[in-house]
Amino acid sequence: MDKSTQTEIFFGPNHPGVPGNYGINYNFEGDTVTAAEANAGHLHRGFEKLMEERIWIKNTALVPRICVEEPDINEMVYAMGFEAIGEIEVPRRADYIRSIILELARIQGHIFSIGGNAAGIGQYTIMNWGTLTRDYILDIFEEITGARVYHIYIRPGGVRQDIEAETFAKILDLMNELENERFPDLEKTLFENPNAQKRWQGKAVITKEEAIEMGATGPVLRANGVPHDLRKMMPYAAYDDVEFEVPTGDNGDAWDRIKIARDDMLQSIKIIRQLINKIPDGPVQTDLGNGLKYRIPKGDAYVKIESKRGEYGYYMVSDGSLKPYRVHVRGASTPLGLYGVREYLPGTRIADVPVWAKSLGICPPEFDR
Amino acid sequence: MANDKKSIFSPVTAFKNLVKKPETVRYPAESNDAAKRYRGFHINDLEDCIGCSTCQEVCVNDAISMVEMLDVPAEEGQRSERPQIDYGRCCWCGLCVDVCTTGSLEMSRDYSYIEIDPDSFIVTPAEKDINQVDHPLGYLRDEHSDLLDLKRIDMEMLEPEERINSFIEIVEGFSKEQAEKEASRCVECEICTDTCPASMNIPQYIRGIFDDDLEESLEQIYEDNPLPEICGRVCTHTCEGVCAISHRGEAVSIRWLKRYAVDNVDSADYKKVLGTEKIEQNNKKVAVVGAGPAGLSAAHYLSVMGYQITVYDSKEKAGGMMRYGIPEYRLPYDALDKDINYIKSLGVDFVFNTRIGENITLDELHEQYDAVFAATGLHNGRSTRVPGTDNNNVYQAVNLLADIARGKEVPVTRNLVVIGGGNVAMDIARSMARIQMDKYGEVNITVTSLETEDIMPADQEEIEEAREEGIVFKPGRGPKEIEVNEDGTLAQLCTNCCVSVFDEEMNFSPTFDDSDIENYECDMVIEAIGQGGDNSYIDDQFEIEYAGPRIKINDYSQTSVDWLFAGGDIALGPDVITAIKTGHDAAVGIDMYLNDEL
Amino acid sequence: MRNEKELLELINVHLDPPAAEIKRKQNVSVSIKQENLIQALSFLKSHSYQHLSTISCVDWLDEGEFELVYHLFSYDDYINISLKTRIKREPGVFQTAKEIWPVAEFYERDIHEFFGVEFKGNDNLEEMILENWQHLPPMRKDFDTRKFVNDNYEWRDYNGQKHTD
Amino acid sequence: MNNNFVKGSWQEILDWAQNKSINMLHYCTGCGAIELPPTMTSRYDMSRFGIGPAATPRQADMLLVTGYLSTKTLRRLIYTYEQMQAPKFVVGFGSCTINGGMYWDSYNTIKQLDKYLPVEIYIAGCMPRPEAILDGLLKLKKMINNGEADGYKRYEENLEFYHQNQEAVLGEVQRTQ
Repeated sequence: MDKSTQTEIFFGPNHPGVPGNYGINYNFEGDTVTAAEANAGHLHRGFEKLMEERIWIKNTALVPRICVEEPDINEMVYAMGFEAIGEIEVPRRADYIRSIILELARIQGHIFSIGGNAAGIGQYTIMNWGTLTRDYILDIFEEITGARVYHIYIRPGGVRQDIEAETFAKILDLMNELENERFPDLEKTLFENPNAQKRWQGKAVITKEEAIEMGATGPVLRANGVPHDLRKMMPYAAYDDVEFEVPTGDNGDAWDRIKIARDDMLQSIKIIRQLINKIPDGPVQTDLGNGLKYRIPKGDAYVKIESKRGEYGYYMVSDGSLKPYRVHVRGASTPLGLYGVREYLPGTRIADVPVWAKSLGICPPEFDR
Repeated sequence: MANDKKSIFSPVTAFKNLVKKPETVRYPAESNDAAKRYRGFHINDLEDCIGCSTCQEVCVNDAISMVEMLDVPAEEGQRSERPQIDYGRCCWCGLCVDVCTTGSLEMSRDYSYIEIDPDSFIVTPAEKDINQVDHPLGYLRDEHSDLLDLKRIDMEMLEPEERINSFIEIVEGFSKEQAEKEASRCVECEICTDTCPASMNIPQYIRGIFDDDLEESLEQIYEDNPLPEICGRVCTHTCEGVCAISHRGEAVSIRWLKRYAVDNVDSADYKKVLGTEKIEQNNKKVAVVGAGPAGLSAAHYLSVMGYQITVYDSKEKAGGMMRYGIPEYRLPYDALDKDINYIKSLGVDFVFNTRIGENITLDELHEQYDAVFAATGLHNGRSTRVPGTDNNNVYQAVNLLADIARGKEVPVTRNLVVIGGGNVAMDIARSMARIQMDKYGEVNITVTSLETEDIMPADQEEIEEAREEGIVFKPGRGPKEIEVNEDGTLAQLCTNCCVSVFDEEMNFSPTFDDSDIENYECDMVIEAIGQGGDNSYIDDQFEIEYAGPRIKINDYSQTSVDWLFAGGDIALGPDVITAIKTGHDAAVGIDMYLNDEL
Repeated sequence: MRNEKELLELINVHLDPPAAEIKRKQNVSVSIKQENLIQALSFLKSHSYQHLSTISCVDWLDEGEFELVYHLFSYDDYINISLKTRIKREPGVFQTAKEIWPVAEFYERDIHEFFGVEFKGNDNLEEMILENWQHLPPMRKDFDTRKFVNDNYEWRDYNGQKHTD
Repeated sequence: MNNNFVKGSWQEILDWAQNKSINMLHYCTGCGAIELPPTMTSRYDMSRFGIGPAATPRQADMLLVTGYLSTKTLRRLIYTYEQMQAPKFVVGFGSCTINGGMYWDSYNTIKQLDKYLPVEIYIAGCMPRPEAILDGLLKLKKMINNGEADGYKRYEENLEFYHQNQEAVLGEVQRTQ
């Protein structure tokens, strides 16, 4: 190939268009990407090593940091792994509260990434709205857990503290507000906006076969009409007690994925309402004894849940001591962020690279770890 | 795609926000307070905090370190250290608040601290947080988030109606599961170690139980205590009184855990575990007078050091008060013998039925041995000396207890009164109750004491158990006279109300109110108001210094006579563990003395 | 739509695993001799286990072995298989699975970086996450991160205010 | 502000102008970046104070180090910082920049930012709330106005020191300054 027409650029890590501290080095010819390579690792902190150094309870404070966009899923997977190895029963009320937290986290994650996606195509109003709406959910989180972003709320054996009735009321009010005021505005300004549709339709297509081949899940897979959702396939927490549909698309393109994000949020609102209506009374934490001496038998477990970006899993190994022997994090966007970039970014036009990266929900900290 | 609604005008709806009230929080003009559970900067009540350093233990980021604070006085069960928090490490997880043993550490809702100098991000939180301003309380621990295990494992005990029929041990001991669960409650703060008279490695041996490594536990225990079977049953356990967990919950059952550890190591393995199979002898001889806890302790540590030990005792078996004072239902003889036999097996010689001063004088011992350790204890019961005590139906508790221990038939009547409020009074009352039950099928015993129940010296659980066994308590009564019938049998004990036991200087000088008289019918009275010792075997031959009623000793249990060491009740009271300590000190002291280091 | 039992039968018949058990509902754990593993992967993939979640590596220092765990999932059975095999820690060489799952290339690259395991047939194993890493692969059990930090960084002592013990 | 004009030194006028318009480099080095969008956008709207994002180092005055720095990012950050035009200000976000924070025993993150770059102010938190961030930025504005924010000068004066520390963890570093 004629090198003179080739240009190589370093897209990120310091660039508004990339999702977080992450880079893509790509060559392009004209304005079409010809080859691309992920430039990851800027957020590597060695979590898996640090977790081997800390006793079980301490890691509950560590895990949320793995993915800042959606910290609660980490707390949940960690707790699930601990309970799976230790064969610990969780009170039903705790299961419900966990689901509520996870769905709130899903909404704030989706609305945030819709804002980010919109910013990627220059729709800054939407980014402002998205971030603002997310902030109201963070207020709810702050009231429940005592922190805006890193909640350290879901714990092995249950959750840290109970939720008061008035907080439930607040959540329901917020859900109504979202459904009746904010989402309709969003609908009109973004989803009915021909400009936005043009920028997203038919862009960054990942077919069903490609998605399954590389292990991409969540919206990426569902945008191809397959309703694969771990909340249905392997129910955890209280998801077997609630009714909801799994939104899908037909074309596997950015547009479908963003619509899935929108519909997901509506489903989450539905789920939260059901959960709050029929949440049982009772304790929210099983007694695991002295927190400094948590100990579970030898064993291992691969646990996974449906994050907003798809399958989020931990492989946890216990050697029966006070610390985990090994924890391996499987981030939802790992295959896309590392393998997908090389395989499926080429052919995209430069202007669409941010669309590609953001609509696929690439979240670097979860594969940098 | 066709099905997607689209209109070039729909985004125009955004303009309606022009007339809406802006949602911006005009910080700092209008401030937006943090939520009520917000995890802000730490505050710490320096009065309540005991410096147990559990927060340091749980801190994820090693952000907490304990700093010496000399202005806070360290009382019993406290350290003069307080947590210092490094906000260059802290991640505001609040685990320290969840685990705080006293609940002194809390978080405020203050979240904003800006500084140019990075070295200012460290603070020792007090009533005010790092900004030195008052803020509403933020995150607080509740029963769900609490990380401590506050509930102790209940010890299985015989039911009163069952135990009253025999001298079988009441406490049944932990199972493996119970012991490991109970051991897991320990936070390893070592405040108990600071308080234990023998400063035993308590967290270490509890950790051994938690890890199911009882041999480790045994080693740790024998570091400072060669009579664990005994202490595991009858120790006064001051450690449990100061246990960090006891501030918000029930103390760890340290005594029962020790008992579990030693009960479950086979005495045959002791020498292997403790590495005493082969002891280097140094051909020096030491005499120990008195085979009580102090004597046995000294004998053990000395013989481990390689000395040749001979223990003299006036009774026919070893154990002293532990055998002849403590009833079998509290301390079974096989438990006692397990400890003693191990000490015997180290090559310690015992000479029984030999009273120093009568059969052999201290001087002769001095000639035959390089050093002498005297721990003869207090064996002579004191009398109230009220009218009627000379009657032959009035007995001394210590003598009766010794006879019971010897298996002798002891006199018992249907209706008897015990005078005294200490553990000896409980022991004799409960022993006699068992004998009464055996003989007459019913318990009819009254215990009177000068002290009202709140200041009675006896252990609270002893009093409760005695009550369960049908013993009646008449606290706050002073014996006035024992009225005797013509035929020499007892009629009744006449008591008056004891107004106060101690005077301002806390010296013993009871005052009575004769307007308030109560009489208790009885045909037998037992006095259990304390014992005295007989040190004539020393005093006859040597000028020895006394500190009050007790012999004066230094940190190495050495008396004013350099080759004579003393311990146990004659030197330092009042309990077994203290006696063991004096014995241990004496062993160290004698070793130094014989190597000319003391 | 198989259930866990039927799946175990299928595996026992075709792959003769040394050990295979149902861990929990919808979770099956299978140990495979390393020489059979690649073939086992392709067999399972052809039996609807098309989704490779990830490849985990565990360093069993005392046994002197690395354990490689391939997490597979079937969109027909809704069952998760953890396919385990053990290789010697030294020299720590194994076959690549990228012919079966191209994405495995990157999981292997990650494992190579953090454990130093070589994957024959995978030529793309250069540094991905770390940069100019000169020491033992950090996730190995014999790499002590606290010692490393003590040697290479220093912590603030706040002009002697910080009390370390 | 007016008294600035009265005193009337040219530098003071520059400082005053500087503190009215600060361009923040849009570089999310760590988790703390997640609290920047709320600070920048409608809820807390930091453009009220004349602070806004800038896309490239050359246009930026302010570099926010939002939490931990892996050595790999540190290299990028140094390049970025050295590309920025003076006057330039570095703000340290949260525990990680002060003493390692959450990652105090991580083999891949630096522990004390001020050994590698000159830091004007630190904001406590993990991560700091938007309110705290605003407090920090307001304080920075005041410092700039008073001419106290002189990190870039310190960097030039102690170039030796900073370069040594940087090379100690990174090995060879390309220099533009």
